[in-house]
Amino acid sequence: MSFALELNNVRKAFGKTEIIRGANLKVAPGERVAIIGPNGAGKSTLFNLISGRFGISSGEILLKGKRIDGRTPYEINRQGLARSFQVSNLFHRLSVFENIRCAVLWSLGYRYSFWKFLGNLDDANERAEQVVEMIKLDRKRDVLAMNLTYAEQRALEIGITIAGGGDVILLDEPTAGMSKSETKRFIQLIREVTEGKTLLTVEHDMGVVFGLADKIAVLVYGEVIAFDKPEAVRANVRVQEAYLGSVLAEQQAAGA
Amino acid sequence: MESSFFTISMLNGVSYGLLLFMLSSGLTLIFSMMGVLNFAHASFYMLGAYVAFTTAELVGFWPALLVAPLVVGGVGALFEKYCLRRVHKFGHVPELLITFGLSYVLLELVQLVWGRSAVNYRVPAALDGPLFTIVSSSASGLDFVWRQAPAQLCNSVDPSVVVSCTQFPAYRGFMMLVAIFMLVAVWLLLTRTRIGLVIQAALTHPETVEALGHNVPRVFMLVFGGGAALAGLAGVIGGNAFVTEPGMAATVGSIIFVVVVVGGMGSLAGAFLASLLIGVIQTFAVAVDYSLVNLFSYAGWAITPETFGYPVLRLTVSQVAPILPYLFLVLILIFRPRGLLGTREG
Amino acid sequence: MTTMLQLDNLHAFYGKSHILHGVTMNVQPGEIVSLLGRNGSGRSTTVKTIMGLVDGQGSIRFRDQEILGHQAFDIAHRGIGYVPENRDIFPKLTVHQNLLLGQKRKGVSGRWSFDDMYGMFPRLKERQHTEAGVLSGGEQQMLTLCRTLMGDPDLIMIDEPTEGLAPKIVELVAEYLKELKRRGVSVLLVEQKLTIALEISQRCYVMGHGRIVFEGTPADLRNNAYVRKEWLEV
Amino acid sequence: MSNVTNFHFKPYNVGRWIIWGAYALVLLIAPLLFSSSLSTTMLSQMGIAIIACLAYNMLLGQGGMLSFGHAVYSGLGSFLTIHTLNMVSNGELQLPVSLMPLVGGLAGLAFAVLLGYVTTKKAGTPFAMITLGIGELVWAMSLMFPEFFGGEGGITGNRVTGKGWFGISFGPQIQLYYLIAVYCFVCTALMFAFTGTPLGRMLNAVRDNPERVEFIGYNTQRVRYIAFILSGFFAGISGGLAALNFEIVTAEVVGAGRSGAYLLFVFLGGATFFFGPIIGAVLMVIAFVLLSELTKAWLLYLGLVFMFMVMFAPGGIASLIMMNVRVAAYGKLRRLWPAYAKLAATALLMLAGAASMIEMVYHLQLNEALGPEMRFLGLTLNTKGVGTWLGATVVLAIGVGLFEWARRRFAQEWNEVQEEIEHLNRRREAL
Amino acid sequence: QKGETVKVAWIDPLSGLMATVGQNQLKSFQFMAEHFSKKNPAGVKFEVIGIDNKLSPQESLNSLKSAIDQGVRYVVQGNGSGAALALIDAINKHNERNPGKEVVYLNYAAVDPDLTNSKCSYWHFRLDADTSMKMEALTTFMKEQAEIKKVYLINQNYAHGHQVAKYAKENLKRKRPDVQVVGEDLHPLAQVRDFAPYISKIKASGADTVITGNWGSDLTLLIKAANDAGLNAKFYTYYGGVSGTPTAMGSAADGRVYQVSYNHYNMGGETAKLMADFKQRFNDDWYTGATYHAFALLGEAMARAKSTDPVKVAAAMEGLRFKSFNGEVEMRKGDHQLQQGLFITKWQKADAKHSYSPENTGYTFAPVKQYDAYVASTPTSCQMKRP
Ligand SMILES: Nc1ncnc2c1ncn2[C@@H]1O[C@H](COP(=O)(O)OP(=O)(O)OP(=O)(O)O)[C@@H](O)[C@H]1O
Ligand SMILES: Nc1ncnc2c1ncn2[C@@H]1O[C@H](COP(=O)(O)OP(=O)(O)OP(=O)(O)O)[C@@H](O)[C@H]1O
Ligand SMILES: CC(C)C[C@H](N)C(=O)O
Ligand SMILES: [Mg+2]
Ligand SMILES: [Mg+2]
Repeated sequence: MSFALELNNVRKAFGKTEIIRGANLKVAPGERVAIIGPNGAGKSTLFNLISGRFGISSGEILLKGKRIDGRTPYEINRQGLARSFQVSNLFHRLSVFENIRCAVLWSLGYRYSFWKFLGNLDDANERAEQVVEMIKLDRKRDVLAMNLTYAEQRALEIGITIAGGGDVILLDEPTAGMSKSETKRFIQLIREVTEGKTLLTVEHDMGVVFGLADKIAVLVYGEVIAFDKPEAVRANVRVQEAYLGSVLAEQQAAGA
Repeated sequence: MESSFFTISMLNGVSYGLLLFMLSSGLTLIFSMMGVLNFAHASFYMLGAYVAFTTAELVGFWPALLVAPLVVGGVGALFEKYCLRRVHKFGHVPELLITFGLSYVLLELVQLVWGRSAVNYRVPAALDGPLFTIVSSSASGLDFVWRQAPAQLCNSVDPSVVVSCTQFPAYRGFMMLVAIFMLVAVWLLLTRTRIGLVIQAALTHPETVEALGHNVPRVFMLVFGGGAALAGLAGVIGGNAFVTEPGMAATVGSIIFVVVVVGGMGSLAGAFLASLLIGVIQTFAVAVDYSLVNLFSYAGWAITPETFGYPVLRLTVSQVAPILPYLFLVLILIFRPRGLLGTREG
Repeated sequence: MTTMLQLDNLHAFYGKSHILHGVTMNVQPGEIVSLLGRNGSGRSTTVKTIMGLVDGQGSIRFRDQEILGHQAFDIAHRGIGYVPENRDIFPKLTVHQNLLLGQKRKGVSGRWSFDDMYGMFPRLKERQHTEAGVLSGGEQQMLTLCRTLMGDPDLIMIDEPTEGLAPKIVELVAEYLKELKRRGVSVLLVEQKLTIALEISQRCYVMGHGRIVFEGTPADLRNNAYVRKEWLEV
Repeated sequence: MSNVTNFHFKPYNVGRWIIWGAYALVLLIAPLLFSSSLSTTMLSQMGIAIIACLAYNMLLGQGGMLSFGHAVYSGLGSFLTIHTLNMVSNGELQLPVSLMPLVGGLAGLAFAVLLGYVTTKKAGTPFAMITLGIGELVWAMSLMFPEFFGGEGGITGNRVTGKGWFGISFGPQIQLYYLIAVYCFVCTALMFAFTGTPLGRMLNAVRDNPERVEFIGYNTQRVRYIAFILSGFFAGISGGLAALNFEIVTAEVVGAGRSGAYLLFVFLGGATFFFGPIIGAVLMVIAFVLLSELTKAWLLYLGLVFMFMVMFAPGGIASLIMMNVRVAAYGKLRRLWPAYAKLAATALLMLAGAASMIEMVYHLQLNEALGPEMRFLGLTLNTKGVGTWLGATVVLAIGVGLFEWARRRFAQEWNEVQEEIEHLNRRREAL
Repeated sequence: QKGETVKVAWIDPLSGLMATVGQNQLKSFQFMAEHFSKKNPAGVKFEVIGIDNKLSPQESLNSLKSAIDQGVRYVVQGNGSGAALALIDAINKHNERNPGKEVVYLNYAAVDPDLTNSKCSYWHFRLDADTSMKMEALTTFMKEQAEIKKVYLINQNYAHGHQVAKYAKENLKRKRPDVQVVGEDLHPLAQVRDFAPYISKIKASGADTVITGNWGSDLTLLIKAANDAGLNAKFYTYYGGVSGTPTAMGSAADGRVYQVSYNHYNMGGETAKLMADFKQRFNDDWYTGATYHAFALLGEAMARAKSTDPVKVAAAMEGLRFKSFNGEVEMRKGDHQLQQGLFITKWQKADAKHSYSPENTGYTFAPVKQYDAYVASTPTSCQMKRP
C-alpha cells in the first residue's frame, strides 16, 4: 500500500550546519501523528521541507506515492497537502470569511479566473461558510483577521489550512499560547475538522500529544529516533532521556 | 586605447564614482537603517548647496563646510520628529510619499528664498585650478606634474612629437577626499556603534527595543538628521563643482537611487562598489563610439537605414552611456534582487 | 528594606477600552512573585503598563519612586527588565546582536556576561551567528529571556517564558529563575503553567477581569479550590 | 487605518444600483453643468485619469505593488493609438475612431506582458525599483527614437477621420467627452467587477501575505503578473483616449512625472478603497490644470497638502468619507454638523491668513512687474505695505487659535460618537 | 481699434526645468507690454496673461483652452519646440473648427526649422531665427577663422541637438571643406552630471573648436568641465546668454565662448535704456529680444489692418516690414519666418565699450561680427495653406 507521506533519508543543511540528518518516516493514510522533540530538533524545519518552503539537501519525500521534493509550495498544496504555521500567518486585511474563501478557491478549480464573480461561486461560498462554522468563527465572519484575538487567529489559521480540502494536514504547535481550558476546546476542534484525514502535528504539550495522536514520532537532532504508539514511546528509554523524563511531562500526560 | 586617455578616463571614472557615492551616502544610511526611501534626499542636497552659498558669502567657504551640513541635518531631524515619525506606523509607502511631499515644499522654499536662477556659488580660491597635470607625449609617454604644468612642457618643439596636457582639478581631488571621509564616517557609525542594530530592531519591534533601555525616537531622529547632513555636505561640495540652481535636485534625483539599489539594499560597501562601478563603466562607455551596426557589419551583415530596428541598432554605446545605470539597475534586480552586496530584498 | 515594586489602584486603557480596574500589588526584593489568571484577564497588560508601554492611571512606584508616565527606556534604565510574550526577537539580527541590544550601554554588563547566557542555553551558543528569525520557536524563547538579562535588571518581569518549550527545558527555566533570585534579582512571573509557577514562587496573585482576585502563598492557593476553579480553570 | 471595508459582490443590491446609476448620471450631465471649453477638456481629462488611476490602483491598493513607472503602459498605449489613427487617416487601415482606445489597451497589455514578466518576478522594493528603472529607460529611449516617438514635437494626429456615424465625427470636444465617458463607465465597472473575482481576491491575499498564498495553491508571481497585465490593459485604454483627446502624443506621457502623479493622487484619493482613485483622478486634473492657473504657489500647496494628508489621513480622502459614512449609518452625523461647520469656518480663516501671506511672497518675487498691488479673495493687497502683512498675520494667528479650539471640540465629539458606536456594536454582538 | 485692450496669453513654463527662463521671459513680456502700450501705431493697450504650461505639450493645450476661454486671441510661446508643435497643431484645428474665433500664435523662441518648413502654418509667426539660420551665420563666421581645423560636435540627443549637428556638418562641408569633423557626440537631455569623460574624448580627438546647441545645465556643466580639464578649444554656442548660464560661465569661459543670436547685450540705442530699466526694476537681464519684436509687429500690423481681429492682423503681418531694435526686419510671407540680421558675440570681460554685464558677472557677450538678414536667410519648403 502507498503511504500518505513518506520521508526517506531526508537531509537538510543550512550553510554548514546540518539540521535534518537523515530523517525517515512513513505515515499511513488516516493516521494522526504527533511529532515531538527538544527545541531546535528540527520539527518545524521538517514541516518546511515537506511543504516545499525549503528545498531538501538530499533524500526524498513522497506524498501519496509521488515525489514532491523540489516542488514549489503551491504545487505541493495542489496535490493535497496543507499546513499551518507556528506563528499565525493570515491575510490580515481580509475578513475571516474572505480568508477562508481564498483558501478554497484553488481546490474547487477556480484558479486565476477573472471572468467569474466570487458571489456566484456557490460551491466555494458554501464550503467557506461550512469551514467558518466548523472553526466556530461564524459570529466573527466579517471581522478583519487583524482584529481577531489570539485564540481566534489560531483557529482561523487552522481553518485556512483545512479549507482547501487537502487530505494530509500538517499543524505546527496549534495550541501554543493557549490556556488549559482553551487548549482542551481546541483539541476537540482539531479532531473534528481533520476527521478522516492524515494529520501530522508538532506539540510540546504532552496533554495535547496524548490526546490527539495515534502515533508519536520523536525527532532529536534531525533524526526520528522513535515512531510508535504513545504508550510505547512513553516507555522508550531514549525518548525519556532526550525529551520526556520530567515531572511536568508526566503531569501533562496524565491530565490528558 | 591610448594610455594617457586610459589613465585620464580611469581617473574620471573613479572620481565620478566617488562623487556618486558622496551624493548617495546619506540616502544609503537612511535607507539601510530605517528602510525609508527618502525622495527628498536630493532636495536636502540642494538645500545644502544654497545654505553653503549664503554662508560662504558671509563668512567664507570653510565655515560653510561645517555650517551647511549642520543646518540641513537640523532640518532633517525636525522633519523626522514632526512628520516622518507620525507616518512611520502606516508603513513604507506613506513614508515615501511624505518625503515626496517634502521635496516639493523644499524646492519651493528654496526658490522663494534664493530665487529661481542659478546663484554664483564658486569654488574657493585655495582649491581652484588643477591638482596635477598629466603630460603625455608621443615620445616620452606619461608624466605627472604637480599643479599647473609650465607652458613649455605642453608645447612640443619637435613637430613630430604630439604633446598634450590634461589637468586634474584640485576641487575634484577634494571631492574624492570628502567622499572617502563620508565612507569612513558611515562605516564607523554602522560598525562601531549599536545604532544600526537599534534601528533595525526597532523597525519590527519598537516597543521591545525601548523596553530594553534604548531611546528609539532619538536614535531615529539622529539617523535621519545624519543622513540629511550628509546630503547637505554633498551639497556644499557639489553646489560649486556643478551649478547651484533649483533644478539641481532633479538632475541627481534618480541616479542616487540606482546606486543604492544596485549596491544592495542596506549595504554601505555595496553602495560604494556600485558607485565606482557605475562611474567607471559610464566614463568608459562615453569613449566607445561603436554601435550594433558596427558590430553586425563586422560580422558581415549589411545594415541599412531600412533594416528593421535601425534606430536601435544605430545607437552608439557612448550615446546610451548616461542611461546605462538604469539598464544596470533593471538587470541587477532581475538576476540578483539583493543587489551587489545586499543581504535582503526589501 | 524598601519595596521593589508597588502598584496602587492601577487602571490601564487601550485607547478607550478600560482593561485594568484598580490593580494593587507589590514585589519585595529578592522575591519571585507570580501573576496568574486566564487568557485575557489582563496580566500582560499589567506588566506592559509597568514598563510604560500602555497608558495607565494610578500609581506605580519602583524603589519608592513614581515611574508611571515615564518612557519605557527610562524605566528600563532604572533597573526593570521586561521579557515580552510572543517572542519579540529581532528577526534580522543575529543571536549575538540580539543579546548585544540587551545591554543598556555598549560593553557594560553587570551580573551577567555573554558566557553566562551561552552556558545557560548551549543551543544559543551554537546558533550565535544565525539570524534570530530562523531560530526554532523554543530557541527564540530562550533568546528573549537572555536578552533581557543582559541589561542587568534588578526586577525582571517575565511574560510566559515557558511557552513553546519542551518539558525538559521548562524545568531548566524554572531552575534558572531560582538562580536569578539567588543572585538578588526580583522576579515578577506571568505564567500559564500552574505547576511551575506554584513551585518556584513565594507569593502569587490571581487576576480576573482586570482586578486582583486573590493574593497569597502557593500553599494558600493550592488549598483554595474556589479561586482555582473560578479564576484559573474552566 | 483599521477601517478597511471589503467588497462583497452581492448582485441585485439596491444600493449598488443607485450608486452606479448616480455615477452614470454624473458622467452624463457634468458637461452640461460645466460647459466652457476648458471645463469640457478638463472633464474629458478626468475621465481619462479615472481609468488610469483605477488601473494603477489595481497594483497599489489591491496588489500592494508600488510602481514608479506605470506611465510607460498608458504612454505606449497613447503612442500606438496615435500611430493607428494616422494610419487610418492615410487610408492604410480601416478602424472606427471609437474603437481606437482598444488599440491603446492592447498595446498596454502587450507591453505589460513583455515588461511585466520581469517586473513582477519580485514584490516590495525590488518591484518598485525595477519599475523605476524601466520607466527611466523607456523615457530616455523616447527622446532617442524620433522615428517612433516623434522626438520633441511628438506625434500629431487628427481624430476627425473616416466617416462618422450619425454625424458623430468626434471633432467637437463634447462628442469626444461622451466617448470618454462611456469608456470610463465601462472600465470602472469592469475594474470593479475584477475586485469580485477569484483573481481579484487572490490579489488582495498576495498583498497581505504572499507567503501564505503559496501554501493555498497559488503561484504569487503568476497572480501579480496577470494583475499587472490587466492593469496595463486599462492603463493603455486611458492612454488611447488621451491620444484622441489631445491629438498629440509627446514623450512626456511615458515620463517619470506622469508615473509619480499616478502614485501621489491615487494615494491622496485613497488606495484602500475602490473609489479612492476616482477622487484622486479628479483632483489630479484640477491640481494640474486649475490650481496652477489660480496660483503661482501651486507646487507649494500641493506639497503641503500631501504632507498633511499623509500625516493625518493616510487612508486618503476616501477613508475620510467612509468614516463619515459610518457615522451617518448610525444616524449620528447630524450631531457632528455644528462641529464640522466650526471646523470649516476656522480652517478657512486660518487658510486665508496663510494663503494671503504665501501669495504675497510669491507676488513679490514673480509679479513685481504688475506693481505692488495684488488681488486676493476679492481684496486688493499691497504687498509692500506693513499693514497688509500685519493684517494677514493677525488673521492667521486668530485662525490658528480658533481652529485649535474648534479642533479640540470636534475631536471630543467625534470620540464620543465613536464610543457610542462601539458601544452599540458590542450590544449588538452580545445579543 | 484705438484704445482697445489686446490680451496676449503667454504660455510657457513657470515651474520645472525651465522655470528660470520662463520667469524672465514672462517679466520681459509684461515689461514690453507696458512699454508698447504707451506708444504704438495702433494705439491699443496690451495685456499679458501668463499661463504655466510646465514645459509640457499636453499642458500647453490646456493652457490654450483656458486662454481662449478668457477671450484671448493672441498667444505667445517659445520654450520648447514640442510645445510649439502642439500649439500649432491645436490652433490649426481650433481655427478650422471655430471660424470667427481664430487665434494667432507668435513664436518667440522655438527654433525647430520644421515649424516654418514642413509643419508651417498660416497662424504661426516666428520671431526668433531658426536653427538653420543661426548655423548659417555661425559657419559663415567660422569660414573666416583660419585657425579652425578640427571641429567637435556635442549635442543633446533630441530633435534640437540632432538639427544643430546636421546643419553644422552640412554647412561646414559647403563652406569649409578643409575643416575636419573629428568627433560627434549626442548625450541624453539633462541626464549627464559629469562631462569630464566627454571632455577627455574631445581632448583626445585634438579638436580646437566645439559646436554645441546645448542649453541650461548641459551647457554650463560642459564648459565648466572643459575649463577644469584645461581644454583650450573654442565653443560655438546658441544659448550662452540664457538665465543662469552667464553666472555659471563666469571668468572660466573668458574668451572661449561664442554665441550666435539676433541681439546682444551691447546693442546700444533704445535697448540700452530698456535693459537698464529692466534691470533696475527686476534685478534681472532682458535678453529675449523677440519680446520687443512681438509688440512692434502686432502694433504695426494692427495699425495697418485697422483692427485687432486676428484674421485681419494675420493677413497684415504677412510680408510686413517693420522697424525693430535690430534694424528693419521682415516677416517673410512664404513661411512666416522673421528675416533679421544676426550677431556673433564673444564672452569676455565687460569694458567701457561693452559695459553691460549680465547677472553681474563682470563679463559680457561682445559683438565680433554682424551679418545682415540676407546672409543668414535660408530657403523654405513651406507650402502655406491660407484660409
Ligand atoms: N533558514 C535557516 N537558516 C539557518 N538555520 C535554520 C534555519 N531554519 C531553521 N534553522 C535552525 O534549525 C534548527 C531547527 O529549527 P526548527 O524550527 O525546525 O526547530 P523545532 O524542532 O521546530 O523547535 P521548537 O520546538 O523550538 O519550535 C534550529 O536550530 C534553527 O536555528
Ligand atoms: N492592543 C490591544 N488593544 C485593545 N485591547 C487589547 C489589546 N491587547 C490586549 N487587549 C485586551 O485586553 C485584555 C487583557 O489582555 P492581556 O493581554 O493583558 O491578557 P493576558 O492576561 O495577558 O492573557 P493572555 O493569556 O492572552 O496573554 C483582553 O481582553 C484583550 O482582548
Ligand atoms: C519601499 C517599499 C516599496 C518596500 C519595502 N522595502 C518593503 O519591504 O515592503
Ligand atoms: Mg518549531
Ligand atoms: Mg498575556
